[in-house]
Amino acid sequence: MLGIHILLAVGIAAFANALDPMGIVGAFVLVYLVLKLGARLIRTGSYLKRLELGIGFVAWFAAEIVKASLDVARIVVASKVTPSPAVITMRLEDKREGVATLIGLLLTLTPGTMALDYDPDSGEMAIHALNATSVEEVERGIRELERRLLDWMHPERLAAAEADEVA
Amino acid sequence: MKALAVAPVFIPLITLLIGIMLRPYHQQVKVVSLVGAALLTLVGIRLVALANADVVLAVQLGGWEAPYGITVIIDRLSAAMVAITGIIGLAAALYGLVREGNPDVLRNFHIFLHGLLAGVCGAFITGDVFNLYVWFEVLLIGSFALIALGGGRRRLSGTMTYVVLNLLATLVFLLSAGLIYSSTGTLNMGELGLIFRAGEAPPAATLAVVMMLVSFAIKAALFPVFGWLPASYHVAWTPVSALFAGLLTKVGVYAMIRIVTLVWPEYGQAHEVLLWVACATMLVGVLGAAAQNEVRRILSFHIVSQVGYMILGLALASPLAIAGAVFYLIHHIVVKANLFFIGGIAARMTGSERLAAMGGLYAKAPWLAILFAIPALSLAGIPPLSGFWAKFVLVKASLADGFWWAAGVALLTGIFTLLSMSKIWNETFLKAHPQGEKAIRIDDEMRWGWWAISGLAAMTVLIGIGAGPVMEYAIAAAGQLADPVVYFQAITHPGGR
Amino acid sequence: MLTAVFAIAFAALLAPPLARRFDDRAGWLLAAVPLMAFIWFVMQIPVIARGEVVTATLAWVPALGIDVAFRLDGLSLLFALLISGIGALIVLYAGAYLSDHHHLGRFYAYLLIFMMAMLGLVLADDLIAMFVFWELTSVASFLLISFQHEKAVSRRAALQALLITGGGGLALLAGLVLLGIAGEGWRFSEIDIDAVEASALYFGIMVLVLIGCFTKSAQVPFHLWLPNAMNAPTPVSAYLHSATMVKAGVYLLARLNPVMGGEQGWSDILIAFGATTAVVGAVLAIRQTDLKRLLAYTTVTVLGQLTMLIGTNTTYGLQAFVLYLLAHSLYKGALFMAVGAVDHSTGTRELSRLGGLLKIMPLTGAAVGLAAFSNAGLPPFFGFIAKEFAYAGLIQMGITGWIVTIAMIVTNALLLAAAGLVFIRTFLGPQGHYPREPHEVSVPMWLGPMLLAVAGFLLGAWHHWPETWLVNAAVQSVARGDVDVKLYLWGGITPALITSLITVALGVFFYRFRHQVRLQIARWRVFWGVSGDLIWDRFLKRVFEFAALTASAFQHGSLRLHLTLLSLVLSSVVFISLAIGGPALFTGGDYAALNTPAVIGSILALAGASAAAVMRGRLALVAALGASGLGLALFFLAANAPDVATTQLMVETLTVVFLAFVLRSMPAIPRVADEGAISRAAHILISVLFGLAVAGALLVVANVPLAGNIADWYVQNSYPGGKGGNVVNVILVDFRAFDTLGEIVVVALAGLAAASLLGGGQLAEMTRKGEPEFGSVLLRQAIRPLAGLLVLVSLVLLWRGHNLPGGGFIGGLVAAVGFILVVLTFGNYQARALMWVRPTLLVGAGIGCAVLAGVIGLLGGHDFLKGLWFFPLGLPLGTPLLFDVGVFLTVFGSMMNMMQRLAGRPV
Amino acid sequence: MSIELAGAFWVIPVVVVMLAISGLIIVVRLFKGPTGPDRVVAIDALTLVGVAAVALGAMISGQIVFLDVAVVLSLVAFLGTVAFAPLFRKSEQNRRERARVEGEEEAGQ
Amino acid sequence: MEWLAALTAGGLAGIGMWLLLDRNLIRVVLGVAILGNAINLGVLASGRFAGSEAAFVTATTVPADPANALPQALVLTAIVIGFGLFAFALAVLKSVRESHGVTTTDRVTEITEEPAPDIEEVGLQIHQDDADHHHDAEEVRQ
Amino acid sequence: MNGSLLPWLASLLVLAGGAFCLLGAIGVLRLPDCYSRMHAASKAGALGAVLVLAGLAAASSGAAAMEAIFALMAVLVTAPLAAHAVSRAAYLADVKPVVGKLGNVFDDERTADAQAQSGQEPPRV
Ligand code: NA
Ligand code: NA
Repeated sequence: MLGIHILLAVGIAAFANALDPMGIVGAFVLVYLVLKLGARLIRTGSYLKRLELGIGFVAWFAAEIVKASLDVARIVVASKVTPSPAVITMRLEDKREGVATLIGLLLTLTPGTMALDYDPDSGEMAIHALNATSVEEVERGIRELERRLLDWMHPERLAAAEADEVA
Repeated sequence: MKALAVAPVFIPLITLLIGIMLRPYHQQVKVVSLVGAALLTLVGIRLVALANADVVLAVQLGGWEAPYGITVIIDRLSAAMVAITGIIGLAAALYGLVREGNPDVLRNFHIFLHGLLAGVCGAFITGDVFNLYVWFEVLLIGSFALIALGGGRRRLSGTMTYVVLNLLATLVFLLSAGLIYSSTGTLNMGELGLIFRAGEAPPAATLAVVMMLVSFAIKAALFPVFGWLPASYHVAWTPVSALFAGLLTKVGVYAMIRIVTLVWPEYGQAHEVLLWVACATMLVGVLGAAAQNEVRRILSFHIVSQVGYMILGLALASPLAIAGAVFYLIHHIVVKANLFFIGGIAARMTGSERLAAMGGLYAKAPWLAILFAIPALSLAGIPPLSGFWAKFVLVKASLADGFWWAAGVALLTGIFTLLSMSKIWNETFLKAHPQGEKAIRIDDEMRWGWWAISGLAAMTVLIGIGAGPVMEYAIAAAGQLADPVVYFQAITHPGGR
Repeated sequence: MLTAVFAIAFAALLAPPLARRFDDRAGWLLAAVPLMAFIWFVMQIPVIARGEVVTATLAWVPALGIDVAFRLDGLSLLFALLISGIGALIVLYAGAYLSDHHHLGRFYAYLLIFMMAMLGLVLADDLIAMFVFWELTSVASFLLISFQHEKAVSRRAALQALLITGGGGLALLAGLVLLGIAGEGWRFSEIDIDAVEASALYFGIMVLVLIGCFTKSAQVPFHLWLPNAMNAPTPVSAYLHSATMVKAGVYLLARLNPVMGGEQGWSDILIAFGATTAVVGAVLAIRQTDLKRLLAYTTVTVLGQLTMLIGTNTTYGLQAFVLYLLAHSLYKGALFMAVGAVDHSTGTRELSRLGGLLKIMPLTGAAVGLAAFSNAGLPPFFGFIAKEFAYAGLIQMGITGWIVTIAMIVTNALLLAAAGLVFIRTFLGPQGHYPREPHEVSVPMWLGPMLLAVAGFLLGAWHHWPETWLVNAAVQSVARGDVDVKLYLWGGITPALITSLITVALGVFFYRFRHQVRLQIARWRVFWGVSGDLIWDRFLKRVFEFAALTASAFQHGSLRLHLTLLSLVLSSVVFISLAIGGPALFTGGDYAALNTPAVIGSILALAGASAAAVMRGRLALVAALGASGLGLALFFLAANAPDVATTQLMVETLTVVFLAFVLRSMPAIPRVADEGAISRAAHILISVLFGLAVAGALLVVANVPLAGNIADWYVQNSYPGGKGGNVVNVILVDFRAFDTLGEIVVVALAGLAAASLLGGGQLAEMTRKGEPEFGSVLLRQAIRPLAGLLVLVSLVLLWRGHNLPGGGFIGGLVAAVGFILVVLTFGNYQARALMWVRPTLLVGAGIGCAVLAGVIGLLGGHDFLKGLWFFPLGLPLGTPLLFDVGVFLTVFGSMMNMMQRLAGRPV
Repeated sequence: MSIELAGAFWVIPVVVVMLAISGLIIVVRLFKGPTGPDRVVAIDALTLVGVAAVALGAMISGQIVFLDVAVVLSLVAFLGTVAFAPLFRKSEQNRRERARVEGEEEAGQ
Repeated sequence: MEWLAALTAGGLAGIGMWLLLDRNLIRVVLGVAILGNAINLGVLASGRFAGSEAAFVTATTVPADPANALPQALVLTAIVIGFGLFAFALAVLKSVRESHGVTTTDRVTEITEEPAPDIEEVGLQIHQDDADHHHDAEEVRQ
Repeated sequence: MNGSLLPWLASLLVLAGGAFCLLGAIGVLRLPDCYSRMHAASKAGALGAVLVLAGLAAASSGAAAMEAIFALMAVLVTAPLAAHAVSRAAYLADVKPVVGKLGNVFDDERTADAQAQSGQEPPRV
């Protein structure tokens, strides 16, 4: 579905003679709007949900990166702040290797944390934190990442959670 | 004709290719190798025949005119070198048909042999400086593979020295090729020659050429930069040493002859330096040999001293002297390779290559003795074998130009050569084997090698007895080198002869 | 003549099989060949005696003006007769003498080769052809002397003879070449005598030729090889070392006498050396107790006398020379053969054990008696006439002559005494004590001595025969002008006759008081000290010591020293070239402006390299190297060379990977510093010099404006001609594809060579799970798609390379990086399963594609590597693309091959 | 390739200087070490700065071909960095090994 | 920029030579690599750095001031060749270390100056390489 | 939107990229151990490169911009992977991280392991 979406976007961008990133992004948004409008008609609801979650995730993640980058910048530049690194482990919710890899890479990409190791049997990931004042703090950040990622990957999970809430 | 001009590279390449593809099938690789070498020899002979009819084969590869495209050009000298390369390759391939030993290593020998031959032939036929560098590298990597062949601590040690020193030399060559282009704006040898002969070469070009000659001198093992040769040649497997002894240093000599005759046809400063270098090379090499007590060490140092003769011819710069150098080149490749082959067979029969531990072959293997005597005497310049004519022409050329001391050195070197050869003869053949006759091993494992050494010995005799046509060829080749009008024409008028 | 020489050579080839077939009877067959030659020469006697010459020419090396030109004149004929005549007898004799030797065939062969060479030598008119035969006689002599090769003394003697005569031969070669140059011709008969005499080279020619002749003819101080050569079997001694080979030197002196003899120096030298040799030989001869050695030293004496006689250059002297030559050959040949017979029969040659053999060996004894008389110079033997003429010749010379005459008298007297020893001591008197029961020898063994001895007698008694038929013509060949030849036995009471009488008296005295004489001579210790083999041994020792010294200067076995020398030579060559060019070389450059990335790249490259130079940890080294390469890539990029920069990056990456895998099994480098301060300083100095040299050379060269318009041509023709927008790539796969072809062969061979060197043992060692360092789940998960991406990118790079940065090299390297990642993470097995074809096959296929791309042009009637294009569906396909695919495959396959070997864990 | 960069005349020099300083600082770390991984970190940082520099170069020269180099660099730099991993060794093991080799050296002299 | 290239190449060459002259083969091999880089730079400099853009053309346009493409092609060739040779040098280093146990050059070379061992010419002893045979055989089966 | 904003955005991105590169470099120099430095390198450094590439994408158009984005994504994929690989290898090689008050959770396990299987390789996952 995503493929069709992109294909459409590229095609429209090309049609509009704007085959560059901005053009494609614009076309992508355009297609999204069209799909959104016709969601009932052509039953693209679940796809759009995922797309929205994904975009949301990316946006959130980008913001996290910038935020944390500034943190790191502070540590690096400030002469007085001495970092307090730590190595901690935490058990992942989803032990599948693919998911763990994605989480590992993403948490490595966010400043402040870095995946050191992962044991697929126990589902434990060792993490190096650049400036950890408490284990909980680090864990909370990662849990959030994990949650958002899993939500994106399994929208039905989210639906179930909502259902729980309703219940 | 177009195919024939590239055949000297093409045939070994195809052979190499088939060898790589057939790698797991050891016997087939050997057959292919033999066929490839034989074909190369035939092509070489055909090229010589053409050259002898005063045809200079010149091809612009890819059809791109000189100096933009690469020129392949085969004149008398190149043709002769290709033919000799084929013959030595064939001899080595024959010798390499042995069955004893690790089959994988034997198979690899045949594969690398053709890699080496491709490089050597490429170097002989190219008319482009950078392309020459490339083919030098091909033969270099081929030689790296070959010298290490069979492994073992000792061989590896020699390989290390060989590799490191040759890498340095090759880098110098690369730099000088760059400098040639930088200072003359061309890589085409013919054009380079024209620029120099017209007196339009800037001093920087001279520097570049000098640097290039130094790198060739290292390859050719001239004084004082020959140290790598006797430090490594004696560790390789016999046919490998033989190939190296016969061909490799001669590629350096060939390149020196080619470049020097192109850019400096008249006797000058550079020649004077070369003359001194040649004499020192002859003397130091032959003295070094006299101090050795192992067959291949003696022979290795003799390579050095003999190269001195060829450079002497080049340095004298007269047509006769150049002819002498060319004749020497042809003669020496055959003779020196053969001596290494025979040394290997003798070592195998006696169980050692230390002179002290050898002996008894005169009685047990008189044919081997005769086969050794031929190249050994030829090397020492004993008539009527090939080496005599080579030496005679050089001595005559030196004396004719008044360089009596150079002639003296050449002759003195000759007597020392005779000393070394008779030392090997006495110790290996005449003397009884220290462990008694029973220690001498005679089987038919080496029967193919016998074909090789017999053939090469026959060539030595033929070149000697039939020196007339060969000398005529060499003189005509020197004429082409001294006055390379045809060479220039072939390059400046692509497609023409 | 040619036939005679070739027939003998042919007989030599036939000898071994014949000897195998017929044993010693083969000698009769083989002797027939020289005998026929002899007969032919005899038949030429009338022709030559008429003053004509017979010539025969076979072209040899026309390009150098050298032919096998034979010319039979009086001198040649004389020698030819001796060689073939005595030769035939010797062959017969040898068959009997060595009848039980299992290498008789080989012996015949050597003997006949020698005979052929000797015959050629005396017949050759061509200087060089003569020299060829000259050297052949040395070689044959070597083989004959060392015939009993199991004996160390034989080997030593053979070597000694070879080196001395061979060394002389080389001097002779130089002399002959100079003679040819000065005399404007390569024929003895055509040499321009006046030109030679006028030439500045005259002295040089003379010295060189004399060295050659003196070594061959055993003149002092080169005489020592001759007695040692007596280790050869007796037939050899009889033939080579008495009758023929040693006479080669004398022959050449005689042959050149007309050319060189015009100057006084020639005569003086010949007489001085000849006289000394004669005296030394005679004195040494009388000391000997071994019959054969005794004869050997008398031969030295005679050779000296012959030399001296040529030096006289007088009518009588030259006649004496010819006579004496003939006489000596006859009687010495006879004596040697007879001594051999005695040795063969009695088992000893010691004078003290011999005696009274005449009764047992009457025929041999008779021959010896006749020969000894001739040797002693008693009338009416031929030897007498010879001696007589010799005295006459010397006396003709005046004062010098008289002085030399005294030498002659003494030596002749000693010879006479020696002859007495041989005959009287051996055959007369009481029976000796023999190791074996003596008996008369077989026909072939006594026939030779007998015939020769009788000939000596007959020629003396009927001396007008040789005078008319032989001597006259020979003397004319030797003399510079015409000489009136007249032999006589009785010429009245002449000074010569008186001298002869004194000689005989002195000789008898010497014989009578031989013990006292010997004792007296033995006291001259100094004399023995300088004349013996000691000098030879010492000389050789010194030579070998010097050789060892030279060798050790280069054979130190230290890589560093080799490199130091190489580096210094390179630097100094550059510096000298720069110094010759002067400072002007460095000024007036047209430099492109600096740009910042280049500067940064430069700094990084240098910094990284310097770090590598001083750090000792493996990782630090590799990291520094990596940084350096990165800097270089930046520089390349700044120089607008994106393809080069990319290649550099790829190569640097692979360098780091390979280095890391090779170095992991190695410890940190223990010590970076050199041992001492001086060593360190030298190390730095050499490096700095080398760096300066490279920089200097580049500065100079970059200082000249770039000549030519090649670069422009490539840009202009890239699209129209090469159908590609990436000029660099078009050069690589089309304009200069031959370079690239060679290059991929290097890459292919490098992989195969590494594999061959490292063997396959370690290949299997690699774990199925890949390298432990890459065992991370995260890596395993992420690398698969990443590697896929890399392979994809590599294919794109390959495809677009003709127009944009990329191409076969870069593509192949990127693909290799992708696969190396797989190898590291999942191990070799998975990687190979993924690749489904072994790297070597890829390499082969790659070279195949490249070659095929070249051949297609050839098949189409174009040149090799001609680019041919066609556009199916608008796609630009062409042989250069195929070529690039070949490059891709080769590079990729070879990198994989290397990786598999280099990454293997140490055993 | 057309580049539209506002204030390019000062932005680019500033960034060039920034990258140059970054490079130099990283090289200092590369030299200092002290452990192997430290140097590898430096190499990693250096390649990333290199990617930035190449991109900047593309901007300066206006040549898209530079960007190709950046792509390749970013892809293969990974291998260039991780390949060092086999060279990491436990410090104790390192020390012992060095001692052994130095001992051998001395024994050999 | 030419002089910068010349000086850089010279500096690299000097450092390369310094490493080549080291007693340890590891550093010698690194020296080969660095020296190779130096020379490559030198060859590139031989074409001068006059051009203001990379040498890329299209069907219709030819850059006005392109860099000299010829030495670039040459250097590219040289880089790859140099890498092949370097890889072999590494193989030498590896096998020297494995068979000699040391990488000190003088100690490695001293063995070549020893008298030749009694040889069983053909002389190609079967060493660890025999696995290669199996390897090939296995590949034939595949 | 296309006309005037993008060049400014591009400048901003490029400047930010340069700044982050510098930041990463300083971090690599200043931070206490290799793990911390890796943070600086792989995050600040990667961010720097990514921002410069993004700036390039913004400044250019068409294929160039697309390629810049491709390069950007390549950096995003490989940078964390490299950081992980290197730090993990360092960890396996027993390079001790400098840790604050929270410490290293593996320390205790390590000690136990070492006692249990002395001389063997560290545990692998
Ligand atoms: Na010699
Ligand atoms: Na000689």
